[in-house]
This record gives sequence, structure tokens and C-alpha cells, in this order.
Amino acid sequence: MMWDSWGAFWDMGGRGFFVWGSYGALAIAVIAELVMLNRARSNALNASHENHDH
Amino acid sequence: MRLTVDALAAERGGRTVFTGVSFVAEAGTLLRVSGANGAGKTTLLRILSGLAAASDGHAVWHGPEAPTTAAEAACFVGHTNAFNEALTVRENLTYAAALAGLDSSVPAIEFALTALGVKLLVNRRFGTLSQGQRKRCSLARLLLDASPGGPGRRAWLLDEPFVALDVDTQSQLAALISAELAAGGLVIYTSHQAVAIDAANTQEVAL
Amino acid sequence: MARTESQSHDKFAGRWFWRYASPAAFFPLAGKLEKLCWVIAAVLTAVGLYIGFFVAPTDAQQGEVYRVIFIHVPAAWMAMVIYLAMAFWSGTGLVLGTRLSFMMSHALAPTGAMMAVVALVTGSLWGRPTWGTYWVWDARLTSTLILFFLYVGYMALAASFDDKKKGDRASALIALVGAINVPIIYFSVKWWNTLHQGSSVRPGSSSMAATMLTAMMVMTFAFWAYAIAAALHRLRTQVIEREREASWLKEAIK
Amino acid sequence: MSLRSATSAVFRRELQLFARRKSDWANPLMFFLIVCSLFPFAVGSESEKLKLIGIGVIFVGALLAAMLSLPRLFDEDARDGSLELMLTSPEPLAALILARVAALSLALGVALAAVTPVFALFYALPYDVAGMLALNVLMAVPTLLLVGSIAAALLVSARGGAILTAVLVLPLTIPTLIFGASAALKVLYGESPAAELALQAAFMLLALALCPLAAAAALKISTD
Repeated sequence: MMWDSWGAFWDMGGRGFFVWGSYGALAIAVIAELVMLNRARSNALNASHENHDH
Repeated sequence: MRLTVDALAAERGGRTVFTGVSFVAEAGTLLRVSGANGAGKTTLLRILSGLAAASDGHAVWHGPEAPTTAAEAACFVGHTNAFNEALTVRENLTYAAALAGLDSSVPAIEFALTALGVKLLVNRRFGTLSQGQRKRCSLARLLLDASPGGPGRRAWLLDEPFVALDVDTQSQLAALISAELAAGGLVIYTSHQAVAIDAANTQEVAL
Repeated sequence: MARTESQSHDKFAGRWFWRYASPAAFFPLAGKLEKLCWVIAAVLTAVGLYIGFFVAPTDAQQGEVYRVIFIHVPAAWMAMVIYLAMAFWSGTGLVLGTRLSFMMSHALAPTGAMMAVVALVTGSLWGRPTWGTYWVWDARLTSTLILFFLYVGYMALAASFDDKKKGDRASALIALVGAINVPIIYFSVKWWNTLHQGSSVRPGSSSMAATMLTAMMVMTFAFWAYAIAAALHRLRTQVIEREREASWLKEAIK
Repeated sequence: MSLRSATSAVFRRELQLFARRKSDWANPLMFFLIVCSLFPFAVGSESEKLKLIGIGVIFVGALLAAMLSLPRLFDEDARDGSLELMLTSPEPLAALILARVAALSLALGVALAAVTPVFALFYALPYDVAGMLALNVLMAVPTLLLVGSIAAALLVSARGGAILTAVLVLPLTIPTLIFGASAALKVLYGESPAAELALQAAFMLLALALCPLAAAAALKISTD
């Protein structure tokens, strides 16, 4: 273990905001994209099934 | 001049409009394209004139000797006048003739305008003309390659040519079409209106 | 009026090597590939982050903040690579007329734009402690910003056509125009940058320990897998939308 | 022969339209003037400060003014139907588009370059810098219009075309902007602008070679 404690890990040598901000931004972007992917898919499937019922 | 259409298909906005349209049209023929609204009459004329691409099949123009391109062989007149309002009638016709690779000299343009009875408008700005005058001037495009007595070099593709014409102009256009056919031209048109056109050979393509 | 597109319109449908250019054949294959890529992306991210945070040492020059480059550099690379891939598929579509190529191109664009945004945000967050400012007009950051504009332009153009086929070809053309321009823009910005002020420290430019490099490369492959998976997912959604009436699809999504 | 008469007809018509409708060139010039006169209100009127921002403001203003003219390349023709004359011409469409862009570049480029030195006075720029700026505006306008013709052709009669044209075209004009503004800056600092001028010319030639072909393809796509 190269970090003395979890506190040191989160602190990132005083640069915690920038490091975790970056990873947080990535996480938000990825989650947003995944949500959009799923929403687009379910919209397409709904439209498709409606179409087949007619 | 001959037009050979073989198994032509078209689509607009991802929907198939028509498929399997085949016909042959020889010089001297009046060919009417008929069909319900949305059957693709305009689309067919646009494909024949080279403005749009077919999704399948072929439309081939034959000149007197060899196959030729739509750009050389056909003159398309749609529902717009294709004239700029800020330019004079002469300037507009000169432009149209030069782009079509035709004689854009003064006599050629005056001949065309005389045939439609609008020679006096030659130096008027297009934007100052009445709707009827505009239509006549714009139809003069068809006669740009006509020589007195002979047929034009190009086939006429007319999309609803009688719409918004007064009765006089309608009969004048019908007479022009008859003369072109009699001289050995080829005219393909669409029309909702029943306008009598005097023609020896007629043909109909239903979409 | 029946749509028989998938049979008749793919000019190359008959030849075996084009078989996968037809959506019907591609759909199930893409589904398998997508799942595989999600798994690879997840595993590589876990491995990459472990190496990045628990194996790679503190950077002598930059301290801990350098750990941002494990995602910043791969995101910047992906933004560029995805644009090139998009241009490639656009060119293929324009030349061969295969619908699937255009759809591939559309499927890549949002992920590419997302990568550009991630690269810009992480670049700024890295720049603040390193350069003392959130933004410098560095050639790489600036061209990533322009790349983002190109992505937005591409997507806006594709969306502005009601006729899907027209939108396909129009946006493909603009993707190609952009691809020719990207290197010109990059080198002119770089040249401009040397005239004004240059930033001496760049993300990933200082000599890196082997473990740092490993973490960055593992994350890069994770991003690749993620981008491919997301693009395939979007591609399959588009197939569902566009082939709504095709009979093979009813079987496939039942 | 007939290629020459077709391209010269396109060229002449564009100039005729310019001569006949004053607003076609007066509006971009007014826009340019207003953009240039807004900036001092925002940054203050000390002449040292103005000198530094002036080059950039004038150059960007000229590019934006030229951009405003892009829709006139094809939109009006699409509306009145005369675009069909170009599309059904036996001559290559790329050559016709090139003739059209050339005429517009000539008219607009000369007009914008002519007023550029005057606006340079607003920003306390010396004569030689003003001259270099005018020269670069003259070179940048054709490049912008060439690149822009692709977007204008794609967005013929599209909804929201004008804004989208700007979104598509402006990022692609960055090299032009960099070379043009740097050339003037070099003159301001008493250095030789030869490299910038050469790069500007190279970019223009590249645009000249590629853009008409792309614009022709674009026009076929959007009008099909």
C-alpha cells in the first residue's frame, strides 16, 4: 500500500479537488451517456413494437 | 431523339415512390405522365432531367446519333420560373441559354420571346412583370434552341405547365407544344387539367 | 409500398465479403461484440485504475495531480481517433453507398464529442494546479476544443435533415471536410502558439515511470473498448429505428 | 468554349446582381462597421490597448461580414428555381460554383478590403499595418467563401441554415484568421510577414482546389 491512509488517498497530496474532480467529470459523462443510450434504445423498441401491433 | 426508361425506381425521404417504370418515347410523341398526388410524377420528371437520382433502373437519352446526357437532351420547366427578379428578361434568358450550352445571342432570345408574344418585355426587370407575363417569359426558355421551322435540340419536360395560366396562355402553350411535336420534338408533361393538345402520337405513363 | 430495402438496395448484398454490410446480418454479430466490449472496458478500467492509483509512484515534478493524465490523455486520443473513424466510415458510405457505414458514423459522433468534453474538463483541472490557470491556448487543448466544435457541427447537420438519406450523405461530406481540416488547424494553431507563449509542461510529456505509462495505456484500451461498445449500442438502436418494418428485425428483437 | 461562356455567364450574373441590389454589399459593410465600432466601448479607448486588439477585431469582423453573404450563394436561386439551371447544365457544376464564388469574392473582398484601412484608423493602427490588414482581408475572403460554399450548398433551403452554416464554417476558418492576423501583427512589430503571407496563399490554393468539388457534391446531395 503506497498510501499511508484513506485520508491521504482522498487528499491526493492536497490536489484532491483536481484529481477527483477529473474522475468525477468522467464518471458523470459516462453515466450520462449510458442513460442516453438506454433511453434511446427503449424509445426505439417502444416505437417498433407499437408499429408491429398495428 | 429517343428516351428509354427501364425498370426505374425512386424514393423520397426513405419511402419508395414508384418502382418498375419502363417505357420508350420516340421523337414526335406527346407523353403524359399521370397518377394520383404523391405518385411521383414530379420525381419522375426530375429524374429524367438529371436533377434527381433514381434509386434503381435507368433512363437513357439517345441523340440523333449516340446516347447523350439528360443535361444535353432535355429542358425541364417546373413550377418555379427559374428567373431572378432583379434581372431583366433578356439577362435571365441569356444566363439560361449560356448555362444550357445554347446560343445566347440577341436574335435567338428575341425569337423565343416573339413566339410567346412577349418580345416587348425584353428589357423589363422580371420582378416588375405580372404573373401571366412571368410565366410566358419563363416558357421562352423552351424555345431557346429552336430554329424557325425545325424542332429544338432538347426534349421538353413540363411539370404542370398549365397551372396558373390564363385561358389565352393555355391555348398558346398548347399550340407551341403541337408545333414542337409536328416538327419532330419530344414533349413529356404532367397535368391535372384537361387541356386539349393537338398531337399525332400520344402516349400515357401511369404511375 | 412495401420496403424491401435490405434486400434490393445494398448494391453489394450478394457478395459474401459484403455480407456484414447489411444490417440484417450485422445486428446479431454487433450484439455479441458489444457485450464483449463492455466486459473488456470494465475489466481494463479496474486494472488501469488499480495500477494508476496503487502501483504508479508520485511524480517528482507534478506531485499527485499527474494522475489525471490516466484519463485525460486517453480521452484526448479517443476524441481524435473517433473523429478519424467517423471520417473513414463517412467516406466508405459516400463511395460504396452502404447504409451501415453512415449509421456507424452517426453512432460514433456522440461518444467522440463526449471524449472531447472529458479531455477539455480534465485538461483544465490538471492545468489549474500545474499552470496556475484553468485554460491555456495550448495547441493540443485548442485543437481538442475545435474538434468538439466539429463534432457538434456534424451532429447538428445530421439532425437538420428530415430525409435521413440526405442527412447521412450531407453529414458524411462535412465529416470528410473536417478531417482534411483537422491537421491544418492543428499545425496552424501549433505554429501560432510558438509565436505567442508556449507552456513548457504538457500532460504526459515529462519522463514517465514505466508503471505510469502502463496505467495510461491500459486506460487507453479501456476507453477504446468503451467507445466501441457505446457505438455498437447506438448502431443497434439506429437499426431498430430505421428497419422498423423489416421482417428480420421482428424476429431479432422479439 | 461553351464551358467558358457558361462560367462567364455565372460570373457576370453575380456581378450584375451585386450592382443592382445595393443592400447586398451595403449590409455586410454596415455590419462590419458596427462590429468594429462596438469593441472600444467594451475595452476602453486607450490607443495602446486598441492597437493590440484592433487587428483581431477587424479581421474577425471582416470574416463575419463575409459569412453573412454565404446564404446568397444558393438560397435565392433555390427559391426562384434558377438553381435548376446550374444543376441541369452540361458543364461541370464545380466550375460553375467556382465562377460564382469568384465573382462574390471579387465584389465582397474588394469592398471589405477597401474599408479595412479606414477602420484601422479607429484603432490607431499605423498605415503599413492597415495596408497589410487590407491585403490579408482580400486573401481571406475568397478562402472563407470557398470553404463556406460547401456548408451553404449542404444547407440550401434547410431550416436554421444561417446559424448552422456559421457553426460549420467558423471553426474551419481558424487557419485563415491565424495567418491573417499574425501577418499584420508582424508588421506592427516591424518584422517580415513573408511566412504568414505564404501560408495564407497556400491555404487559399488548397481551398481553391478542393472546395468547389466538395461544394458541387454537397449541392447534388441537398437538391437530390
